[in-house]
Amino acid sequence: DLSIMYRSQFASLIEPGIEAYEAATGEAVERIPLPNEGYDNRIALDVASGTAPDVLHIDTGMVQRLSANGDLLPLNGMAETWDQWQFYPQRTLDATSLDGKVYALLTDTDARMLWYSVKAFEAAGIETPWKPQTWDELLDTARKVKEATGTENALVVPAGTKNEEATTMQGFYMVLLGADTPEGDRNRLRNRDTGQWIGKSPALRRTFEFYETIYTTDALAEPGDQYSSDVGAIMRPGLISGEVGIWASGSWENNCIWDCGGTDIPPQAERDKAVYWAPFPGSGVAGAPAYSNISAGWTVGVSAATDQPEEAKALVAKIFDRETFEPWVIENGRMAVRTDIAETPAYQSDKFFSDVTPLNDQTTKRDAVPGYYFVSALVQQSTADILDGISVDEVMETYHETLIDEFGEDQVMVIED
Amino acid sequence: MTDTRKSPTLALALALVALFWISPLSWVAFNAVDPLADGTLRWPQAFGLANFSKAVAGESGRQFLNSVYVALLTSTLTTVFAGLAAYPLSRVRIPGRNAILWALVLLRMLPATGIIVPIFFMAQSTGLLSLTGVALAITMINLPFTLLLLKNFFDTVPLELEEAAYSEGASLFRILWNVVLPMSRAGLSVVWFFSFINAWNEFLLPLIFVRKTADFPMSVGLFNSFGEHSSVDYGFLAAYSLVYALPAVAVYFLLRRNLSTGFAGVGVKG
Amino acid sequence: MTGVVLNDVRKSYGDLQVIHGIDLSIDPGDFIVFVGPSGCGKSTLLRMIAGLERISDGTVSISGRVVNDVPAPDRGISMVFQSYALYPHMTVGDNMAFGLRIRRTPAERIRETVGQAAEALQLGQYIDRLPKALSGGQRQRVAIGRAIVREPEVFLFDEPLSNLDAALRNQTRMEIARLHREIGATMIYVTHDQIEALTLATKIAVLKDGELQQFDTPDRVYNQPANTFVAGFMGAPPMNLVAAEIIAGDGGAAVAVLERAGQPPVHVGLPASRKRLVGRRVVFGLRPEAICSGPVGSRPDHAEIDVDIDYVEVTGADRIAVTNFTSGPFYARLPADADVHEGRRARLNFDRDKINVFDADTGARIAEETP
Amino acid sequence: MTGVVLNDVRKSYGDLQVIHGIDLSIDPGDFIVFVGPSGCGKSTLLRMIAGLERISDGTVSISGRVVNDVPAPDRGISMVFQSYALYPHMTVGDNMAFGLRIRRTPAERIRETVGQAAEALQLGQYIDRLPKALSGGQRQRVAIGRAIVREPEVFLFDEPLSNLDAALRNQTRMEIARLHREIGATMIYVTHDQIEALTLATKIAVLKDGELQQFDTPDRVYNQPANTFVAGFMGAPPMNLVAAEIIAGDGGAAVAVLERAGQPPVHVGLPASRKRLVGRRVVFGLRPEAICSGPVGSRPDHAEIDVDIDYVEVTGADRIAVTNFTSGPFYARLPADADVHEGRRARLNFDRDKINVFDADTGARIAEETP
Amino acid sequence: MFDDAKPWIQRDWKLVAAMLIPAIAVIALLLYMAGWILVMSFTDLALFGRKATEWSFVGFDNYERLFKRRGFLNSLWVTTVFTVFSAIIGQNILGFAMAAALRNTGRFTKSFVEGAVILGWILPDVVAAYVWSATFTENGLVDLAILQPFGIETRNFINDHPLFVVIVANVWKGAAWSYILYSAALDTVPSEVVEAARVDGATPLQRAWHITLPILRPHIATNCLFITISSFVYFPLIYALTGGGPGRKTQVLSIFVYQESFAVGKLGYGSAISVAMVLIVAFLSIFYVRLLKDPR
Ligand SMILES: Nc1ncnc2c1ncn2[C@@H]1O[C@H](COP(=O)(O)OP(=O)(O)OP(=O)(O)O)[C@@H](O)[C@H]1O
Ligand SMILES: Nc1ncnc2c1ncn2[C@@H]1O[C@H](COP(=O)(O)OP(=O)(O)OP(=O)(O)O)[C@@H](O)[C@H]1O
Ligand SMILES: [Mg+2]
Ligand SMILES: [Mg+2]
Repeated sequence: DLSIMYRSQFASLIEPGIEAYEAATGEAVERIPLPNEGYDNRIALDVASGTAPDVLHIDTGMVQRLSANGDLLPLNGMAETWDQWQFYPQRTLDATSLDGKVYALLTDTDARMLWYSVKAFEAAGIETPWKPQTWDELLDTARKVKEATGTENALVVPAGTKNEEATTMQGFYMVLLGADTPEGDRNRLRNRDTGQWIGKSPALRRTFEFYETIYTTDALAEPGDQYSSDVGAIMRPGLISGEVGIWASGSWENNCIWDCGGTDIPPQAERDKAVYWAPFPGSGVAGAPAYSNISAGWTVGVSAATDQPEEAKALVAKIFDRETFEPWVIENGRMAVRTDIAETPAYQSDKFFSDVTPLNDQTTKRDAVPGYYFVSALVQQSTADILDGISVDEVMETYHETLIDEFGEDQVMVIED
Repeated sequence: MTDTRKSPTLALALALVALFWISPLSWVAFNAVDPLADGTLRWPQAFGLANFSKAVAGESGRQFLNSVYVALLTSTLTTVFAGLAAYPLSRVRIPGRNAILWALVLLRMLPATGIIVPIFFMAQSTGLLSLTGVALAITMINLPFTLLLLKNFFDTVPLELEEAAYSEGASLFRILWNVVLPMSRAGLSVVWFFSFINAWNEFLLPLIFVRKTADFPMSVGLFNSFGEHSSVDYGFLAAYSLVYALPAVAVYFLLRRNLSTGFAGVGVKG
Repeated sequence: MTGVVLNDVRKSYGDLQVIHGIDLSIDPGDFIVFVGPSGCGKSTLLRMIAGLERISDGTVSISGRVVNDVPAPDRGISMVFQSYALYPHMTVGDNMAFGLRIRRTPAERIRETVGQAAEALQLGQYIDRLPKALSGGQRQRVAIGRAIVREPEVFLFDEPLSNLDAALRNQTRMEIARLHREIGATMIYVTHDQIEALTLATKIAVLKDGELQQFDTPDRVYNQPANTFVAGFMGAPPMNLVAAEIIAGDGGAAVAVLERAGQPPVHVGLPASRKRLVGRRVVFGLRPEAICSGPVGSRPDHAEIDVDIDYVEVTGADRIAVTNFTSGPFYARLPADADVHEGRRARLNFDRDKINVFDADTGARIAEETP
Repeated sequence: MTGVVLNDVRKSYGDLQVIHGIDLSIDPGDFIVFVGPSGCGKSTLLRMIAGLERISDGTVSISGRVVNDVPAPDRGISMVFQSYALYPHMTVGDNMAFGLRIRRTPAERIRETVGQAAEALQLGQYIDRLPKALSGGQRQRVAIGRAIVREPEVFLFDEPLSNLDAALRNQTRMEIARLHREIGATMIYVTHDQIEALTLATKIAVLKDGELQQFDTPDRVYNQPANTFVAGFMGAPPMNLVAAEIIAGDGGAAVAVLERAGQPPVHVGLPASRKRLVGRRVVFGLRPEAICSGPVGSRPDHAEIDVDIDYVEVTGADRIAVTNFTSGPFYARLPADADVHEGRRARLNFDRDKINVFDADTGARIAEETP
Repeated sequence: MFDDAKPWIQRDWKLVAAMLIPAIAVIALLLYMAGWILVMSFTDLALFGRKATEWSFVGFDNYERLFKRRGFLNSLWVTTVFTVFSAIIGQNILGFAMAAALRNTGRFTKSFVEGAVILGWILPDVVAAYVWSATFTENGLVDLAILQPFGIETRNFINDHPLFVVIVANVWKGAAWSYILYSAALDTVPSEVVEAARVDGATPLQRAWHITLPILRPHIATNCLFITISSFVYFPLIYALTGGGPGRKTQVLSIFVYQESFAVGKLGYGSAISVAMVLIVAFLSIFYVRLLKDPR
């Protein structure tokens, strides 16, 4: 029998697909819905011990970890048997591919940007819609907001260890990507050509300095709040009420700011009046991109250990069957990954989707290689050190040394100014 | 009788202690009865039992039974294993027995995250990826400590009582059953309750061991309040945690009378 | 019926030897009482016989079989612990019934036996109480009850009546005596109560510092103590011991010279059976009750002494006069109406035949010569 | 010096009342002995005075101050527990020194005091032992030592000598008496040993079932017991109690008719002071030691009775004859050389003036008339 | 070994030995796993990726890293402070004091305090974290109930005194255990012995210090060991409450391990940290072992 493991929050996506599959084949599918907490741990052990279910609901980061180990089944073959495969653009498939093989299908994607409080901006006399072009502009705005409203959190870019991946994805990497020219991966953590991690670079320095400005020099954000038991519970209501000026987060906030569960959300127009977003600007140095973006998302894949690969793929196909998939995307306010859904009138007519989709024309992915999570944790810790008041020089030195210690001298490069 | 009976300082101190423990719980109370709870500490915006009905709906009945199963099995296994071994350790002079026990207790430090990999593979190879396996795993982790704990309690049973039973013809088993165990009721209860709560609260092991959704205990169900993007259903969380914790508190109150038997030093002069 | 034989039994706790080689042969059905100063090893000996304490050296035999390695339950004994050792979590009834339950005695029979014992010990109304709600004496009676319901072949009692009042002690003593008669068990009994020892025992074993001093009938232990220790130990007040030198008097008869502190020595002529003592230094032993008061010369056969009365203790039936006859206290037990008073001088007399004589150096008794 | 007054003190455990309203006034420096059957409430009373047991009703005052709500440590008492209650984790020395240390007595002084007490109790060599390595009597002595080193104003002793041998008991008793004399503390002492009670007490309180029976000097308690209970309780063997009807004899003198089981009644003429008894049913009380043996008519002033000797108990100094004079045992305490033998008939006599008379219904003593 | 044992044990020594079997078996398993962890600590084994299968021995590298990497020593210090104040001082002493105080109090008071204390213990860690966050955050319970009424400026304690907050939270969360254990342990102290001390004039504190505590010494030592261990590895509450921050102010060793091994999936390094922690606590607990030993 087929079995499938998924996060229980995604039941509304997965379960209609399972039911459709059961109805079609007459076979029962064993469902294992799990909470978020400990999910990665369970998958890792299940996969390692060969007790994994046939179909797995995993996030993109996990796809990278598992596919590198050969724990996932390549899905390329589905192109022939499933007519909806064609709607996945190559760019989307790349997000879950390694060496040209597709290991999972995205359920949705996301974008990252700056959310700002219209109320706070009005108080500071800043015109909206607002679209900063450089970091200086961004910081200036924040200073004004701080001055006008006295908020502790005029500009919040996720930092520290408590936020885990959010620090890296919504925060550090977004800053880094705009800190320097993309040429030679000068604005990334890793040089994708040589496969070396970047131990020192102007971009890294500028990024740390940016954090330093926000958290210590100009005190535009309260470091302690980055460790609170529920950061979102401070930021989200804060944006609405004007207690928070700008917050770097993702496209899901369009719903989450109001109600992540999705039941109590005001109409889009009303939302836009209170909170709106702008792309994260580049630093403004020569060659730096105008704005930065990085995407991730959830996926569904098939365990390499399955003894029913074809059935498993069929189940995946049922889950992503447009009939059940499309309503889920629209209702949950997800950014569509498929062209057919992105082109439906319902999706097209949604103001938020049409505003945000262009961001992904220029999106990036995290570094899908072993070692990424080590570097990510290191990044989180380094921002924590900045929050702690440690100098940029010292933090960079430690960062560099730790990379060498972990990967060896030859796996770490230095980009001079 | 005590001379503290009417001491106002003591009463005041106890009141402060009670306040210290109770007042933070207001968060739980307010959020649980507030269908509009948002996790902040505020007077409920509305009163209602919606959170509670959510908390006891769906799987939670079965999860409750599963929790009871793991907790009872764990506590019973732990108490029996520890009780059996603690007696010889208490009565037979094994050189360095304390040091050995202490060294073993230190193993409890090995963090779950570290120990979970070997435990998982062991459970898998013995077909124990189940709630029973969870109970065994917790038993294993707790055994050295509970053993040491029980040994301390057995040490306080006067040897003369055992001598009396022995000379009356009691076998070792009867000495244990009729003298040592009843006399150590307090210690046994503590060990039992300790393992019970440990199992009741264990989250990671069942999450990883249990193969069938229907087998999850309540500790796993709790995390259903956590959604994507660190969103939390606070009303549900608060209500569920009460529904979750109160049975265990009730177990304590059932057990409590064993904690003060007043047997100590009664049967023997000296 | 079952006899108990101790053969050079020794006991050490670590380096400390507390029992120094005791030989004792107890006949079946005997009622043996162990007496001796506190800490002399009575309980230890009992516990070794019971099989609760390892025997460091020597052998204990019960019914002719060496039981050093026989477990206690197989020795057919039951024991009253000095410290009671009641099961605090069991009611009085359960405490008493425990041994019977162990042996799968029928419930009906248990109820009966326990009920009888409880009645005999006046515990009837406490049968459902826990030990913690009992008085000291009631606890002690439960301990006795627990031992007697089992009807074993050997009873070991370790000061079983110490916390009972006189009347109850009397009754319980009789109950024990009845038990001894009826089931004919061998009894070994530790007590500090001399009346108990003297009235119950068929033989008394006097111990001191882990060594046996005398093992004999009550009468002989009392009247012919084996040495000065036994003499001084038995009896309350104890036997008076007076150092004496024996010289030859008129016609070769022995005359004792009793030295007195700060006063001229007293000369006491001795009976003919004491002739051989002449020239030796001895210790005289004289029971307080062998001393009488009376007008001068009222008892011509008695030796007379003049003493100052230091102190008179009235014990209801008697007057115990403490005199300055020797340097230590010298007791005389006189009738309650005797004419002795504190601070006065009195003339006392005693029967020369009742003098016990001990060697001054070894303390051992010197028997009278049979003519 | 400190007096202790109990005022209608009651104690209940749940529904069970064990002390039924006791009034007792103890003068400073008194030495009070509590006696009574096992379970009558002596320890409970002591524990209430010590502040260890809640007083259900009534008041306890020490030094004129009601102490019902004064915690034990502030009452200035020290106590020997019936069950010793030694600190198991402290050596003998530390056990004794604890109370002194608490009061910050200088170390030098503690060492001295404890050393002295240990010597007096013959515990010198055990000073560094833990209680578990002591014999029962040694433990009891530690408990005594712990109480006496503190020199408080009120001492409470709960059967402190029950596990000691006669010699040691004697010595310790004297030590306690010395302490009483020297520091003049008030002492309340529970014992089952009548000798102890009679010799130590300035006053004896006799309890029964939680009620006070008599509170008086030892002499009066022994010789003029307040009721038949006290009469039967004090003395070993106890006072003989015989039912009698008083009729008028020659010249209006009172004559007692003693009924005897299966034999014709005995007529005993009574002294003049008993005239008023005529016509009443009473109980005669006669101490065993008031009974003498002797040739017929040897004591013309005495009443004579003929009895069959059931049983003779030899207690060393005495012969206790148990006779069939009444339906219960009727004791006579005779000298060791008295000519009485088991199974024989004997003629005994007693002094009419030594008869105690009690009311047959209430049991209360009827005093002699003073002419 | 059985030679000087009590006779009923000697008689049934086979049964006695058999009684040890389940425990020995279970402990053997535990040791086996501890051995596994020890071995892992010398490898570069990872939970994910290539190193999950192609691991190799790296000698003492992991241990060296421990001291080279920034954070370990800091975490050790934070953990020690946390343990001493929240466990040894807070839970231990408070638990004992409550057990002693509630032993003779009325039913109602006792049940009330007990109920609250135990509820705190059983409440899931994440919930406890929210509870304490709500208590100490800006405009939280302390601000509303204590500071504002007295006109004191409100503040966010979690940001300003994070270590203090986690210590308080951990006392609140964990004192129940010490309370329960000590309640049971106090039951083994003969009441007459305590009464004797009262008669000897000892105040409640003196009785506790000179009588109760020495008699309970083995229990206290065991409990200290246990709560030290628990605090050293305690993770969920602190993590949920402060995530180890701000900065590294509350980064106890368990969070350090979590971040170094779990989040990062480096089992080898994580094991080395665990082993090091065991050694550290073993060292610290030498003190307790002395407590456990009979002084005579
Ligand atoms: N906790 C209790 N609950 C109920 N009854 C009790 C309790 N403690 C004592 N008693 C009863 O109270 C009565 C008095 O007890 P107490 O200990 O004062 O007797 P006592 O005179 O000291 O006797 P003994 O000479 O045997 O020591 C006894 O009958 C006893 O059974
Ligand atoms: N565990 C032990 N270690 C060392 N010495 C001990 C131990 N147990 C008892 N003793 C010593 O052995 C001696 C004999 O003890 P035992 O209990 O037999 O005395 P006892 O004659 O019963 O005295 P008592 O009349 O006081 O009960 C005592 O001096 C005691 O101190
Ligand atoms: Mg003894
Ligand atoms: Mg008593």
